[in-house]
Amino acid sequence: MREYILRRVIYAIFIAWGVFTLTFFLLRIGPSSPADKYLATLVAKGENVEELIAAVEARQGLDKPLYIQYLDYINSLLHGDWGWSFSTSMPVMELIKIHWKYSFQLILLSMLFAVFLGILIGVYSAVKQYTKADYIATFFSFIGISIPNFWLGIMLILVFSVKLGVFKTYYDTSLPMFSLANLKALVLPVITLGTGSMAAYTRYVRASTLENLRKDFVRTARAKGLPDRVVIGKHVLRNAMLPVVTIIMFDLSGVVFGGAYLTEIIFGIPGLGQISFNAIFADDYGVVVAVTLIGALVTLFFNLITDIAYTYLDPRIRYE
Amino acid sequence: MRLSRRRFLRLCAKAGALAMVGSLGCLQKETVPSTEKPAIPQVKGTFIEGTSAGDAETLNWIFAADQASFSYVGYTMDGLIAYDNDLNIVLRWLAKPIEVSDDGLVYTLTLRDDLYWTGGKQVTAEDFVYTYKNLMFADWMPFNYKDDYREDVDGKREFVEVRAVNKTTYQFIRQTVDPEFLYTITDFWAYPKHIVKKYEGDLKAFTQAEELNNLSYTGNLGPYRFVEWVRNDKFVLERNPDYYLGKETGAPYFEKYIVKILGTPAARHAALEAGDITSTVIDPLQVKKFKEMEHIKVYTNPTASYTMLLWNLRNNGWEGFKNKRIRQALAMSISKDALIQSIYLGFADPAFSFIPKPSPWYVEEGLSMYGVGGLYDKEKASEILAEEGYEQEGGRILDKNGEPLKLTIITNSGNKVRESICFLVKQELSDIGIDVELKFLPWATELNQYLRNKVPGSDQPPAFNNGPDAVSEKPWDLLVIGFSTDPLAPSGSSTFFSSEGGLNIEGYFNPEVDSLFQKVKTREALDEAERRRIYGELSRLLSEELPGDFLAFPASNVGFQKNVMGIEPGISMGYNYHEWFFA
Amino acid sequence: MPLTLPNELLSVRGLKAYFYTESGIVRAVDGVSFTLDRGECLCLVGESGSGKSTVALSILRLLDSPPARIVDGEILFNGKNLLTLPEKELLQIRGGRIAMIFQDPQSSLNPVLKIGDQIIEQIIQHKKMKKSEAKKRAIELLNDVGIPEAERRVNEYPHQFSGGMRQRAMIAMALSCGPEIIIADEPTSALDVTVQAQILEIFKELKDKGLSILFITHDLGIVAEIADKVVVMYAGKIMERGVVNEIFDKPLHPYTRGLFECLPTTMKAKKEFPYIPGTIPSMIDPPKGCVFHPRCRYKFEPCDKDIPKEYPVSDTHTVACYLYGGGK
Amino acid sequence: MNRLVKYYWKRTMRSRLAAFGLVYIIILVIVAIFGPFFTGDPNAVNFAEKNLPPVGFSIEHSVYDIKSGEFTTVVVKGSLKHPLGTDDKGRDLLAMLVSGARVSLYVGILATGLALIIGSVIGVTSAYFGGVVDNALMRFTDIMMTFPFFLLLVLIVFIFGPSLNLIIVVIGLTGWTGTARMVRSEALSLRTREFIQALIVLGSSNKRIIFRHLIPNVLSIIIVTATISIPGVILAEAALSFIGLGDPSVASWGRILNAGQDSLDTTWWVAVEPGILLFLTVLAFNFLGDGLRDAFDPTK
Repeated sequence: MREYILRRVIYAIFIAWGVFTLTFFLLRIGPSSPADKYLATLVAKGENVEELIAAVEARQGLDKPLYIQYLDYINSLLHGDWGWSFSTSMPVMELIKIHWKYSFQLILLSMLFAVFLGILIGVYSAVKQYTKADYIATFFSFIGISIPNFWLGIMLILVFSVKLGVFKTYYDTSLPMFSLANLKALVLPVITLGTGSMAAYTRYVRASTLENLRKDFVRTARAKGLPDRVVIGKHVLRNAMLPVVTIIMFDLSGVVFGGAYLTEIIFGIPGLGQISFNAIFADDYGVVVAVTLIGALVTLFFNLITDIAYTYLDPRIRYE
Repeated sequence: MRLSRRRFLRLCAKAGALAMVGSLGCLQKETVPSTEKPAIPQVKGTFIEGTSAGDAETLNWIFAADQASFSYVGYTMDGLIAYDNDLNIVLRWLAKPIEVSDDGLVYTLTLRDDLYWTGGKQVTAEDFVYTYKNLMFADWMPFNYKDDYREDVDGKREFVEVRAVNKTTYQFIRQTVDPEFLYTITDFWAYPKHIVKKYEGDLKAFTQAEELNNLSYTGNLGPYRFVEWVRNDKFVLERNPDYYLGKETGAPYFEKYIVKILGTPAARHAALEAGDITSTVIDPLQVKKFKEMEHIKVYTNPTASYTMLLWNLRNNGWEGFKNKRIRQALAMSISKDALIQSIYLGFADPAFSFIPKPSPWYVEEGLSMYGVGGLYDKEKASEILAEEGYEQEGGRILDKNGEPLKLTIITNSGNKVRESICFLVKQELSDIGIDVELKFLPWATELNQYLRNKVPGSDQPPAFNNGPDAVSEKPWDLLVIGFSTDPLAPSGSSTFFSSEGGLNIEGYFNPEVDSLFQKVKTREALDEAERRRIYGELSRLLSEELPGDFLAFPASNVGFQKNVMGIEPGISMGYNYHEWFFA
Repeated sequence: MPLTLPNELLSVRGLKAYFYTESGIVRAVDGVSFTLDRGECLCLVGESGSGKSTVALSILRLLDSPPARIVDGEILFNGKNLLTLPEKELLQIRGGRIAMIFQDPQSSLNPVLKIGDQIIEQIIQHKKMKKSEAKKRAIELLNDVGIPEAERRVNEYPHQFSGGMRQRAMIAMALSCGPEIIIADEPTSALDVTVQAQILEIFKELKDKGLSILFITHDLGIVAEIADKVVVMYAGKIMERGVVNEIFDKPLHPYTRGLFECLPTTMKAKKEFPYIPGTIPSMIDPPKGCVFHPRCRYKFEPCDKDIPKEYPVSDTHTVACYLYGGGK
Repeated sequence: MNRLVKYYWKRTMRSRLAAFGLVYIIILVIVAIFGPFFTGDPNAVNFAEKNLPPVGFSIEHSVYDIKSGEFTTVVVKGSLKHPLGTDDKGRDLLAMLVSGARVSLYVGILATGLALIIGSVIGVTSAYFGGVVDNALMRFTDIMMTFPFFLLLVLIVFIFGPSLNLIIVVIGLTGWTGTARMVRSEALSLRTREFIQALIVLGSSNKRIIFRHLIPNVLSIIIVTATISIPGVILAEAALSFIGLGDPSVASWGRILNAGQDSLDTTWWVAVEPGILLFLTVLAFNFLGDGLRDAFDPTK
């Protein structure tokens, strides 16, 4: 097992290097430069425009040959230096350190919301297959999957914040992380971000549960006199969760960099998603590379966790 | 609202040169109803200013180029002067008005003696002189506005001289006359010499210096003190109890001042309506709704930025533009009233030149007002076109080759107002038989492929004005773009319209215009009446010459919760914001 | 209160269990009655698809509903009708007083739970026992059914067990709460022949200890070894029943006889590979009259008209065939 | 073959939701193809008719007079000339939505098609050749899977400028990984089947085996994947438009929605109408996809 993990870690480093290299060159071959956004503002007397652009590029180290920049970058990364974010005026790592928690709490709560409700409704729907409750759950899960989450977010704000005044129209970062007020502030964002996933999980859990309900060991468990609660909660669910775990983990990276960003924009949550997309628009290369790299590492980490979790969830699986 | 309270009008003119600008001033003066009993200011509450214009880039202001950065710093440091709603100078850090020598070459500034940095060290003339000479003018420092402090001496660009006279007095000494230099020298703050000295020469250290990035040195220099800056979220300030202007009055009156960034205009409007923020800019379509709200007060202010329709006068534009009469014919076909009503919903003034109405240099007399009244006449326009050899055939104008004329209009994508203007221009020009194709381009693409130009075949680096023979990589005919002007120093617009102008994108070359712009920087122009005459002449000339079609000076609308007191609406609304308070 | 004889432990009466499918009603069990006495081993014999498993599942109400539904009949256990018993009481009987063993130990054990835990949870469900005690008991049980190193094995997962050991574990599980009846649904058919014998040995021992066993199988060899009584089913109906010797010595029903002819031991005597011609009929649309008549060598006039009753041949032996009664 | 199609058709249509989805999609496709011939030019601007509400609704139009500080207000009613109303430039929303349907379907189908082709080829090749080829292709797939998809999409579109075709290509080039893996595992299990073994022994060419035998056999997965990928792609394009990275020269539903979302409380229909269409279309594809999946699932 230890050897397996070691191998996976080495593999992850290889993948991360691939992602890093791809991002780095992607950014550099594009037509836009960090100086562009200054152009509008730099111009005073015509003849100095190019000189000033050169100054900006020199300040950001963009004047060196590409391969030197690349090697320098790798070198400083290896020394733990992630560089300076010129669009926010702070070290890249510190920027990420401050902002990851806003995304994290949003994603964590959304995932909890999605996983918990998804499993609950999915299992219920499967157990009550072909009943009215099942049809309703199925129908709503389709709606949940299909509704664009940015659209849902706007509608929620319009109804609950503006018209009904139940929630604030934006997320307040000054709330203590572990407080009821913070939880309340996250209700709408969590629903916005979590609904799609929740609905998707409902579908998967339902299908998986249905499949497992037909299995022989479920009959055995019933024959043992176990109440339905135990039969479904323990025997069916544990087996039904196996394929779902992969899907949830796979979904996670999509949520982090797709849904979470849109949700953060709509609700004004200064999470990593918003930071990274603003960095893209501001040509803040250091942040873009760092976020992509970290995103890749997190994905790889979750993949590893998933695989390890499997050995606990499913004792039949062993890695050498 | 941003920047308006301070002397960054000029900076702003640059900041907004190509980008879009916030709000600056006011066309029509509203008076605060005096029937209400004036309330007594008390220190209380948190003022939350909502914006969706984007976050600042740095508080280490010497590197700043964006409005938000200057605005953020401005809350903690007043600067030398401010302007009131009549654009008169209001002293802030200065103890008395700036003295200009009779020959217009020496500018003397005297600081108050009760200004100090955090820690109690007095702010001295030496701090300013050091900031200029050792930082801004230094080779190692990529200060973006260096050229504002240079002058042409014997064909070379040289920095002006700065020197300290005594503890509170310092001087700028020029070798050439530039009456508007007056408005440049009050643009910036200073760094405390005793802190920044150790970073001198080390760009990386200066960039990353903690005390410069968290404004911990601002002492009693501004109404608020820096507390926290959560990127892309909020900039938090607290009341500065030591504020030098508050010694007698107790100002400022807000416990906290927060700039809150809201991702979208929709979120901004919703937050104001729900009372989650104190003030924000309101889009034209929403103004009526907000004006009707009980708890909201909306102020309508003008701006000094204007939208222009440029014709490509360079060799890869339609050759017809080189003919002034055709330019006039086109301008006659585009109704400024329709534009203002349809797109700005009335919240704009028609523009005929680069000087806005509130400017002291504004002259209305003799302006050619194309696009309104009698000079909005499509039939006449068609006649002129026909006279100049562009006949209509089957409702379409034919170009020199006998093909139906098709012009390409470009603008940067994402700016909804400019996109709408493109559509309107298309609609208007189709009435006189000109077909227009729309192209909305990302900013970088527009800049690099359409705006920057060079002489074909040469190895010039592309720039915005590489002379009359230069053309852009890709052809265009019409361009909708926002320009900004400094109502106090309109000569800055020479960058757009003079032969040597660095932003003369359109390729307009007129010696008469060049000489008028040069006249502003002469000894004669020290006389204000003379300067007004020159500007009047310039305005008239450009309104008739039409290097581009000046379209409109948009107004901006700012909404406040009704309990904010002390607001003086006008061109510089917010110049006295330290006196605002909650009822 | 229905009448029950003192020795009668389980009595199935007129059981009808149908599957309601899209293509129609499958009459999987159509009027089956039999009794299981204390200490007795009753074998339910028939081809696959004859409805034997459905009978077994009906007893503990384990049929999936929908699509299955028990439409008629009663199942009396110690005089109580299991079919109408409240859920709570039923749970106590399932696994507690009546235990069940299934055909395929591979799929009948939960793959993600330890063998021990699967036994323990049943013990805890029925007996007031601490987990540690229950575990001890589980180890004992595993020992009893012949699993070596039970201490260690108790913590293993099903996939780590061989087929035979899994079935032993299933048996241990069934025995864990001291049931009165064990229902074994083809417990050996998924196993190797050598293992089959071992498992069968265990069943014999259980029988000797006085447990009542309802043993479902299609293997007449096993029946010979273990059964006290035999009930032969075909297409959801009982064809013949009797004490084991009677059936083996004198199989009367043409179907039973067919089954015997297919036995490997009897096969040797003949040259050709024996089989019962035709296939088991559709239970959606069963043949009129005797369900076996389309495949019957002896069918005559009344066979395709009316359903034959069970005609007694002796006190303990009955046959549902017009050859042995029904007039004419 | 025909019978097989019939069989799956029957199985798919067993689900009423799938049938609804199919009918909706067919109508949408017909509207997208032929609609623009009836609805007129979606780019025809007419500022005199801007911000007209849909039929049955009315709205106040106000214009400010900067000299007097007063509003001039008129009540405007929706008319049959523009049954779904107009936008702030007076463009007919019905025409825009119809041409937007074309765009959305174009993006959805093309990008999905591209992703499926790449994914299938890689998956089948990987499974068929095994060994080094398999290893290399799957490692590459891993790198692509690890890339934060939406971030990459935004990055590329921002760097190279938002054009519809670029968006399609980028989605296609990045969205194939899931398909590749699924196809690979399906093909792996097919490869071991007798008829493929037989073909190998008989000396059929690799190309022939892959294209004539393996791919048709994994077609069912591909069909299902396509149906459930299309709405994802349509949503991705809408999300890009939402953050201002849609192709500015094309009025996709996402672009219309983006243009209207700032004025939801006044000219609500501009954002609501494309939102509903977007939602219904995605829903229809999901219904159909689910029905197809069930139909192809042999255990059902």
